[in-house]
Amino acid sequence: MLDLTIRKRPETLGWTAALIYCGAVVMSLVISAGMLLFQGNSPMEGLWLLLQGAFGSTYAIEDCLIKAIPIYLCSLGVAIAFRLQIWNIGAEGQFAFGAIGATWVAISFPGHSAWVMIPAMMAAAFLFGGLWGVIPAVLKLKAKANEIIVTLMLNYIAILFLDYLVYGPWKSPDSFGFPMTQEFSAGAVIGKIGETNLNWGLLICVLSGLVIYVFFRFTLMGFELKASGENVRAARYARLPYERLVIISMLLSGAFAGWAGFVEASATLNRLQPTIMVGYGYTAIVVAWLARLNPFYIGISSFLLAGLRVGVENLQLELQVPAAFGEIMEGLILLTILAGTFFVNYRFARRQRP
Amino acid sequence: MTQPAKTVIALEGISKSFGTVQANRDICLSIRQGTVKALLGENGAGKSTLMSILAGRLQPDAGRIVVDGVPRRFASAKDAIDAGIGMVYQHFKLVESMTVAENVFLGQEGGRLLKPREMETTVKELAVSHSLDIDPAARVSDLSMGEKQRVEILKLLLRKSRILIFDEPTAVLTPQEGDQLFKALALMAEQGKSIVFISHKLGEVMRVADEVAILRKGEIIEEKEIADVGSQDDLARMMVGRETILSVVKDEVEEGEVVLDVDNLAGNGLKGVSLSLRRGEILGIVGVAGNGQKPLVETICGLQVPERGEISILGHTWKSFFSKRKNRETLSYIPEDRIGLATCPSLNLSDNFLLTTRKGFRRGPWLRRKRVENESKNVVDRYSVLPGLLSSQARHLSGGNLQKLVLGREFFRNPGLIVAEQPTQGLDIATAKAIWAHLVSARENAGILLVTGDLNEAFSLSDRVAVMFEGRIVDVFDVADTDKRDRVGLMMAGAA
Amino acid sequence: MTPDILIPLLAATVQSGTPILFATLGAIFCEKSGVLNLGVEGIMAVGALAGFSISLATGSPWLGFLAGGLAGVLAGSIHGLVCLGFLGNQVVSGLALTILGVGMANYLGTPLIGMNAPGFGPVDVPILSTLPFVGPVFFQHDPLVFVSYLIPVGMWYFFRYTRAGLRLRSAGENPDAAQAAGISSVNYRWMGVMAGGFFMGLGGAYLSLAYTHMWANHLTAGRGWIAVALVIFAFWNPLRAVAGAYLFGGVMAFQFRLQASGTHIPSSFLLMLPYALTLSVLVFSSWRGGSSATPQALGVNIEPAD
Amino acid sequence: AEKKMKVGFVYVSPVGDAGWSYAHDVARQAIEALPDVEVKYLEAVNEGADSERVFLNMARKKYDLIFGTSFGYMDPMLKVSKRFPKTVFMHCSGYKTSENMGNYFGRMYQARYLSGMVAGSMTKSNVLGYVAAFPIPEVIRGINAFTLGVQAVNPEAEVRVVWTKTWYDPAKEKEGAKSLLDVGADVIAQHQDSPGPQEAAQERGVYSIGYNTDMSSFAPKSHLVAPIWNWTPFYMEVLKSVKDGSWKSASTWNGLAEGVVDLSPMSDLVPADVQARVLARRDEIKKGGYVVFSGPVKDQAGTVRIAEGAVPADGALLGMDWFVQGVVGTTK
Ligand SMILES: Nc1ncnc2c1ncn2[C@@H]1O[C@H](COP(=O)(O)OP(=O)(O)OP(=O)(O)O)[C@@H](O)[C@H]1O
Ligand SMILES: [Mg+2]
Ligand SMILES: [Mg+2]
Repeated sequence: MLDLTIRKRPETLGWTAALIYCGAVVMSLVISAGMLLFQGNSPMEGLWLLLQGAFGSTYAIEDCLIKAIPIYLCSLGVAIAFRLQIWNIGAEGQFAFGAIGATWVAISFPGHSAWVMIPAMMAAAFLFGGLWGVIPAVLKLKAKANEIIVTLMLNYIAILFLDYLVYGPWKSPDSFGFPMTQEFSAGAVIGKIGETNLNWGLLICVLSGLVIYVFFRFTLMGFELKASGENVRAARYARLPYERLVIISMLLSGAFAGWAGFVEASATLNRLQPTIMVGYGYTAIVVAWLARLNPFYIGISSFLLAGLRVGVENLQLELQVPAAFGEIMEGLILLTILAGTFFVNYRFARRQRP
Repeated sequence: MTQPAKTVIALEGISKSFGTVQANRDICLSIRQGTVKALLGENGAGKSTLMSILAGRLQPDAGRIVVDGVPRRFASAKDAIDAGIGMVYQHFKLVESMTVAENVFLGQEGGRLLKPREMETTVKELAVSHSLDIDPAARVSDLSMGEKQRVEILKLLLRKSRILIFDEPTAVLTPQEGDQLFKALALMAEQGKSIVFISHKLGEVMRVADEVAILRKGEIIEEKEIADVGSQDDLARMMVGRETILSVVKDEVEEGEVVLDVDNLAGNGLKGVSLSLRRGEILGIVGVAGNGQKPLVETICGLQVPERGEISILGHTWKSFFSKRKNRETLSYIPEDRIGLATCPSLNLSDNFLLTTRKGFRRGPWLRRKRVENESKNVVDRYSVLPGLLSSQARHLSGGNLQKLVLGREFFRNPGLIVAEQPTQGLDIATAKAIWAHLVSARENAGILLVTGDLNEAFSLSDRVAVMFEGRIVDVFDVADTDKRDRVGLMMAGAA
Repeated sequence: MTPDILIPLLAATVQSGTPILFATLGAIFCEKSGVLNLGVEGIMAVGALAGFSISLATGSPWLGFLAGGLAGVLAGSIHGLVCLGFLGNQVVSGLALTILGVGMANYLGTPLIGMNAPGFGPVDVPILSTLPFVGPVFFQHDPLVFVSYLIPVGMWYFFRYTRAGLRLRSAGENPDAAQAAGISSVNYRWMGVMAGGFFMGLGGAYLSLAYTHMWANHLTAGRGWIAVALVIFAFWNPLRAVAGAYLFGGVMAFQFRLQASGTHIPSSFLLMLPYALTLSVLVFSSWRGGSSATPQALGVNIEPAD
Repeated sequence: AEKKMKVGFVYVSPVGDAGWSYAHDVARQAIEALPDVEVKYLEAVNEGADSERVFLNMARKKYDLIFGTSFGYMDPMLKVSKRFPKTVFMHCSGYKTSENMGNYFGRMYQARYLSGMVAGSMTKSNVLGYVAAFPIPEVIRGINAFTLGVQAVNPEAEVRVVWTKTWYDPAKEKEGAKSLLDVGADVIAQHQDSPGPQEAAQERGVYSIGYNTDMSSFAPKSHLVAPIWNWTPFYMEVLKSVKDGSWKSASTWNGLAEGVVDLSPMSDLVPADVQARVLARRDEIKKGGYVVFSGPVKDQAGTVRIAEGAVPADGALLGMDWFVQGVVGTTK
């Protein structure tokens, strides 16, 4: 009789891992294709439309990159907190506050050139998002309040506060009473890169990723953060400034999410309005985990996830399947990839029968 | 000896490997009724692995377990428990947030519904009848190590296990607790139970075991009746395969200025502790665990704030000493908990090396990676940390090698004050000797506070010995004072 | 406050706290076994759909309610399969389950929009409902509310006084120790995931069968997330969960009454109240100590012993 | 044969929601039945960046006519319209237009006014409840019109408002309705996409006014009437004009007269004389004989906002952000 045991793989896999993940994705695509077939659509056509919509043209790739920008920044942020084992579920709220900060600068000091406005808005978004992230850190350190619930609740509060601003004091006089701030002046809008549809937010992503890589690899504080995340007791033993590290990592975490809010407000909406909140903060958590908190992988997984969402749109439009179909596909893909991770980390071994 | 006792368990051809490490290789071992069998071997020899296989927690790659002449296969611990095998693991398997009674009954609850009252009475009765004092309603997290071990033993007693395995049971016990345990073991053996006993302390083995089996690199290299073993030295020789001497060579060192002065320290379980330590001196602190050693060490090392009293370290007050990183680097703390406190298990060796040491490794905010790597390589080589691959995670090191790494790291800074807590606990003879040698040579630049439960260690290393009892130091004496040395046991019990 | 304002307010508190209570209890049950479940929202959505459609098909709301629970078990099993079978990351699995569950419910539920399924209406508990104050507040609701009174107590009893409860807790605290004691921690985690899913599913079914009597896209509207938060608020204690759910529901009901009474406070701030108050109470009680109840192995998968 | 005309609809919520998007989709389905038209829709498209991408992609795919039915689509649509002059864009509920982008809306407030008359006639407590989604002009205007309708038949009555800040959370909206019932309301009106408030009213045995579509099936014992949308005729007209090339960018704001908005059939619970009076007023409005916001109209503070005899311009109505006298609540 076959007697199988599960063994941890001693080595990390290279290409085989990629193959396993591809297999996992294929598996979920097969299930989705089955659903398409059930609805009377051609599954092959459906999958083709999806690919076409996501990566089939320069436009499509541009679209994916644009959508990936806020996801990437939020995800980079939460990954920093996760590194320190702080479960920051609050990127959504920090995103909102970043957008609020940037908007505050944009509408309070209109008319300056982009060279002044953009850095000032970035600084404000960094601060607002970052400080909103510091609140749960302080409550965790001073009152031992669990950060998951604090960040979750702060998300709701942040979004309602944003609502208050755009429905109240910041409502533009010429918006006919609709909840939105006035349009940003030209200097407060992040421009497009050349002839493309892409905005310079992409550059912010690339630079942020690099900075974080360098920070963790080559700076002392980066090292201390990593070490404290691995073992809090050891951090105390080694007298690493744990409390300061928690504050700094949440500040950075919130700041990156805040930048995502800034880019969305400035580059894509050109103003602040409640519809800026579409849940990137939650998506970011999934992306960060899938990428194992590594900035480079975060880039890849946010791009792919954006691609899925953009591609599904094409499929929906052409085959007229409901929007929920896209959610189902996304959920399935995530779950099969997770299950696939098992085969990356473990293998089955045969045991001699005693 | 009359007739040899009946064999209750026979391990036949057991092999087990973890990845590329072969932990057990074709091991045959039999355990007989009413006997105490000691299992000896260096760190990483495969003792725990073998016993975990017997206890059903691990599955062998090859070989079989024969219980009362019947081959059995243990798919899980439950099968082993049902076969009457119980094990007290090296690292206790207790649910910290539950009560003693809940832990004892876990897996053996009887009915579907629990009766907490009855459970507690049963545990109490069981404890009393085996003279293992414990409060059945206490939470395990509040217990001392010795008490936790009692809980583990009670688990086995409740299950009426016939074969009891103890993996380094005395490593965490004070001599008194150890004695108590040995009495209990003898009693159980008399009742016809079979006992397997893993230890690195050869004296203990000589005292309690009937038989001894020695493992080296996953194989049994020797099996003997204790009666046929001449002395501890013979045992040690069998174990490591070379000549070893149990005493430590200490050359004279000039005593220097006072590096640590504790004056009437109180609070956190301390009731007025005063001591002082000079450069070049080793001061041993002995006592039953839980008599204030922990708060004393943690306060001196800056993990707890002194409530009352004064501490001066290397000429600074406690407050000013710990407020500057530069000062702090002149203090080295070698904690008892190597994997949980002294290191980050999933960081690699050079990162762990960097954990407490900054000198020369930073330039502004930047880390000088190359330099860290070079220096940690040197230390790894000098302290013969094996395997010395810098990029491997600390969790993959065995306990002894981990301790050598910690020592190397801490001594790298040339500290002026060293606090070493149970530095050789759970280590095999060869490693322990190496550690001792490092400590002895480190005192040339430093004063060493050695907190240990091992009197032998305390007497062979220290210049003076302080005895702690109930948060006080009851006596400090020179090791040469043989009279006091004989009365240490009493002092530790508060009787002198 | 006069009784004629207070009594309806408290009654509304109980009503609006109930779906969250079911879900919170489910999440507690799951997390006590050591499995972090961020999929509550998705499981509730599936439960709500199953409850509604089965009630519609069979005409029996009780069958629907049960079906909601069973659908929750099914949805929870996906989480179990991924985390317990394939040792997948519990955070991602939960989030993915939320996406999948809500998507499924929306997808399959579209034809049900606008239909009326038999549901639950208020009934009075004999004698108890006639008690002054307590009667109208607690005993004049739909029968599922009365069911919800029993579950926390039952769960508390289960954890404390039953063998399975003890073992399930041990799987969440220290699965290795449990295994050494001959207990299959993985099996008890399965129990936690499935039974937890059952209660979350009931919470969903409560929404579609008792709280409203209709099917709608994304009927759960974030209540699953509130439940995730309230588990922590409750320090994993089913009895405290009641306090949490009612606090949240009560403040939500209260702020609506403030609005209805014509206050001039901006509605954004009023709508913040439930979140802000829950947060403050949590921070206060954590500060006073007592947050050490986290199951120690929560979120940590059981690795094969090798 | 002639090339098929491509028409696209973009909705902010799933169409199955029986509310706002559903009302538009009813018209889309009617268009779908026509020959030589290919019509597609995309649902649950977020306002902002996502909608911009969707409009872009539709335009790239050479759609001839695109309808976007949410206010937040306005700016993205405007941006895209400038890049794709050959595509006709129609935006619902906004105020911006371009060469090839028109906007349109319906004078729902007219029907709201009529429903207010029904509610005002049926109340006994003289307290009416209004469960409202977001304080945007469309909703505020509806509340005001409703209140004016109430006061037209019952000057004593007041309208109490709660904001849910949701379009679609039946449970929460129901809760909002209950709080209104607890302060004495005996008719519940609403501006949401769910019949949650209707249910709350029915459970307490009081009346309710629906919205979007005839909601009587959700609460047969409580539902009196609902102001409803009927987009089909207007959409057909736009389609025709685009097809024959006569389409011109414009702002269209149709009302009862054109049939874009209407009242659902009134329940038997409404007495015949009330029904007659309401229907008469409906005819008057249709014929232009009666204007809902005709002065004098005072705001909550008692200041006259619309002077005696004045008729406010559409622009003023479009940006309405104050409550008329008789409303209890805040527009913030
Ligand atoms: N779970 C595991 N995974 C990988 N390697 C392991 C595992 N458990 C033990 N090993 C390795 O197997 C070998 C034998 O380990 P074991 O714990 O049995 O040694 P030991 O004799 O009990 O040592 P010690 O005296 O230090 O307790 C060691 O090299 C150890 O690193
Ligand atoms: Mg061992
Ligand atoms: Mg790494």
